Amino acid sequence: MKNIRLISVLLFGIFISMLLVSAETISYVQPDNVTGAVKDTGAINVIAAYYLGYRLFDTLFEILVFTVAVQGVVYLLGHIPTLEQHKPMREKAIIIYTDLIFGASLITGMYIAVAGHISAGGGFVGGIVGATGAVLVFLTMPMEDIENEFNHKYMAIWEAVILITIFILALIPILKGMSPMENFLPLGTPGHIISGGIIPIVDTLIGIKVLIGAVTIAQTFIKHRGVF
Amino acid sequence: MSIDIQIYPSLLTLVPMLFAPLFLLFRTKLVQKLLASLIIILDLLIIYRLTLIMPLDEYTGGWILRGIHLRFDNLSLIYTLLFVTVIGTSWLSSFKKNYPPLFYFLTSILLSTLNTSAITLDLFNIYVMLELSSIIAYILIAMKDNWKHLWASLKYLMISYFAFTMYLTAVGLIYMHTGTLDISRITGEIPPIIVSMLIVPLLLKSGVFPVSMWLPAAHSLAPTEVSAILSGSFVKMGSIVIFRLINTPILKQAYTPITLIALLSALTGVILAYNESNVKRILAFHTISQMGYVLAGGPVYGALHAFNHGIFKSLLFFTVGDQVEETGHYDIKALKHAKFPMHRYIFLVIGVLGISGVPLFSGFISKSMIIHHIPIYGKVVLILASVGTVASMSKLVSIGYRKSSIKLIPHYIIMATIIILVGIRYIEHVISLWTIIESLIVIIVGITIFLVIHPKHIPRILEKLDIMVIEYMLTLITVWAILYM
Amino acid sequence: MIYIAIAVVIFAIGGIGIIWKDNILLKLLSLGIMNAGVVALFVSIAGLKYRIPAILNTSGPYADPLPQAVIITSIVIGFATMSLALVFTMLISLKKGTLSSKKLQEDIDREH
Amino acid sequence: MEVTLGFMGIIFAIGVVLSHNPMRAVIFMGAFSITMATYYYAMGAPDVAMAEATLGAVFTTFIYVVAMKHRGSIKVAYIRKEPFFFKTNNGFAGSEYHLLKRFADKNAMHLEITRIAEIPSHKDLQTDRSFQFDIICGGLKDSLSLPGYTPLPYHLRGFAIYVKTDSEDIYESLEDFLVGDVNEEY
Repeated sequence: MKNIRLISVLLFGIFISMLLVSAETISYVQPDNVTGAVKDTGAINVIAAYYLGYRLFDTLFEILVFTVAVQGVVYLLGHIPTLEQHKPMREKAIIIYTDLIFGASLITGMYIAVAGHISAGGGFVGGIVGATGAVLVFLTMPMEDIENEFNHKYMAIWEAVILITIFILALIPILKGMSPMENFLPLGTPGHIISGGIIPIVDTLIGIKVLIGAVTIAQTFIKHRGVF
Repeated sequence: MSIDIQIYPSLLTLVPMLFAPLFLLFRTKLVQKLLASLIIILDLLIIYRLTLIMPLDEYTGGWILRGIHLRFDNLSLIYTLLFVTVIGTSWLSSFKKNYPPLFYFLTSILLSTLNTSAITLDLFNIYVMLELSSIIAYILIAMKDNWKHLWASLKYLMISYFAFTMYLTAVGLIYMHTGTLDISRITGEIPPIIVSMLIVPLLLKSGVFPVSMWLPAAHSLAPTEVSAILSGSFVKMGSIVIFRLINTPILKQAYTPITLIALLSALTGVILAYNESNVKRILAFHTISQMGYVLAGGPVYGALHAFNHGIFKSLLFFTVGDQVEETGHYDIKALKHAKFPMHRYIFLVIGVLGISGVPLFSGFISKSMIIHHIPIYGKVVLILASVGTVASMSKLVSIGYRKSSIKLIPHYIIMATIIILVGIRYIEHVISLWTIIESLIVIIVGITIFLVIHPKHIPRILEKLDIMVIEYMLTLITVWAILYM
Repeated sequence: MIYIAIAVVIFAIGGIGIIWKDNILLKLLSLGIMNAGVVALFVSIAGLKYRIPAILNTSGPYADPLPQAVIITSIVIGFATMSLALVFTMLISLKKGTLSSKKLQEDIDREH
Repeated sequence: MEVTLGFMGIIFAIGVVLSHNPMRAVIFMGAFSITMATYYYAMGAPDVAMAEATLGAVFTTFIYVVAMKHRGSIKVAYIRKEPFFFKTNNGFAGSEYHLLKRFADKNAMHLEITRIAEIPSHKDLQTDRSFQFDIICGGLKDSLSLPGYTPLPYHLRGFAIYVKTDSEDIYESLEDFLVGDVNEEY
């Protein structure tokens, strides 16, 4: 077995060195991608203009990838029995601080999500930032409290509803005689928080969706595996 | 909603996508049946409307040249029809069994990714489709909580993630070189090393021999409907992307290595299948062999064969898989004691006649088209492969049947009807004295081989993870070397 | 060009890790490195000429926004694949008590 | 600046690939992700950097740590016997305990230890459902006959650890471990 691995590492090495050698022959063409994007989408963050404007189609699938992974993790981990020995940290100071951090991270995450079209960030990052705070709270809570406050069923329903809302937002333009995934709301003044048509709306929805999904993943892992 | 909504190719994807989360919200059987049929009917309607105005180009969001380029043409028509049919019939079959709502959620998203792969012309979009559909496949294979399934799935995950990361690197380098991700706008020469990095992951996805030894374990361990979906529609995704790339600078000179690999795959697949005793693995090895035919056939005849293969392979997986689930035996010797009931055996035979290329069945059409449009060395290899197909399919037929009450099973009937209809409708394009004699000779020689040569057990050394990686690397370097010369 | 080289080297380290490691967890970590290598490649392509992020409240010339926009998708896909792979690994190790890919493969062979 | 960050990334990546212990590899991975995020930021891609920092560095590391906790467990029953297996104020001790502990650490498994009073009788082993141990140990002679268990003699002649015959993989890997024939490369 060792020999076989050695041979494949050698082959891989040869291939990579060939790639490095032939990288000289690859020219570089920088297309003019920046001008016009703001006029088209109303978002001054051109990356967001691509991410949620021109290539919204990819982003829809990206959300689906995340959802599929969450659903798969929940389903597959459901096979193993839940762990009895979740031992939360119950010191008062830790509880208060984690709660504070949770609140702060939710607000930060929300801001990052909503302002995705005027500064760096966006829905995905915002959602995960919020979820990180929630994970801290999980360390201090008994399992029943976690299950009551972050109820699996309600979270699943919300997740599905938000997903459907995003897809409907992508489909509405057809009814107005435009092509699907077109930005059908007024674009507003670039640079303001209310601008960019559907981009901030979709960003917010993605943020909430990702928050729920990441919390679900973390909760399932903790439920079946315990923390640390 | 008025009837004159303008129709777009992207609707093919957005419709299953929109309905998919509903499967998780409403978990009763009745609603799930309704939703499934709604998705299939809407998709078929959209395909019908699109055929009236094809070929049709769309840039997503209406942003010309900046949105993602989608195109609906003949190739897309064949493939989307196949995907909708296979997934629709699998749903039909799954309602009799106890599948969780997650299955419907995943398969309807799978349908939308497959549809997208049939219409997209964007290299990065293709990457997303490759990854999403593979993620769905990992979960579907691992749905049974058995460590063998989990290991098959994990093995597949590692090798394909490795490959797709390489594909993404190639996409990045192509973007750097040409300044675009749109296949139809790529101009100029692409260095061969990038082409090989781009092509081999697609070959892995299409399930041809040296790079796809994940396929037998995954396809044979999965439940019946999942096997049918995987073999019938999922592996076709790589082939359509390759066909899309054929007339572009990327693949202009690169078709030789693909043809060679395809021919190798066609032959090796049947050899491995003949020496196998697990019935579902026989079918999985046939997928490897038949995908060789598809890729050797090129965008016209290959696409037709992909359609035909999807239909008869899912019929075979339905019949054999149902039998295996009913009796619990995978081994062909054990199955000889638990024979097929009559109503299942008939459809098994129809599927076998289709895959063996007997006149009046669909396999005959596309196989003879491919054999007649390939250079002479390819002809010899493909005829040998056909002989092997007949020989190893005779093993399945030789299990035999027992008398039973007649049952009408709708998904069997749909698939069998398509096989026979295609076989009769297009027969005038290929029929000649020579093709008939050829197919008769193939059948006779195949059955003789089945009677004379006894299969041997081949150890599964090619399916080890380390060996799979080395197969992948070897193919990569071979493709690069052929292109470089 | 050195940025491209850095990205390709990180990619190569990840690839070698996948091939060489026997423990599944370490194989998965190497997959993560490989993915990071590709992300670095795309970011390098975007910043090959100019490095000012394309947020138009500063003045240009800007980095190419398209590779940056598409590669975020790839990070998410990497995360999703990784968490699924970890779940598979956990279930396998619960059942078989080993994480060695060599051993698992031998077990599969023994059952036939 | 950017080049330095890139080389730091390369070094951390090599650290991940070279470390044998999964926990150390995960820590290296976290450092690698943070470095790469900074690198992306320096290359003019703040959005990518934020995605990498939150998803790659924080969340993935969290999931890894939780997933790695203890994968699989071995149920060990022991008979208290002073130099081999006994309980002290701060945990367990003894030669057989340390042997098993090292084995479990190597395979990233978790020991569930139960004390039993005496060598179980044949009847107990055959009828009692609560006797579902993978390993019975505690200075046992290798000439005992415990139905359903196989003795694994180790370097002290005459002593053995009894491993359940059904749990084939534990048996084999423990045998490898005890014989010292462990040349798996991580």
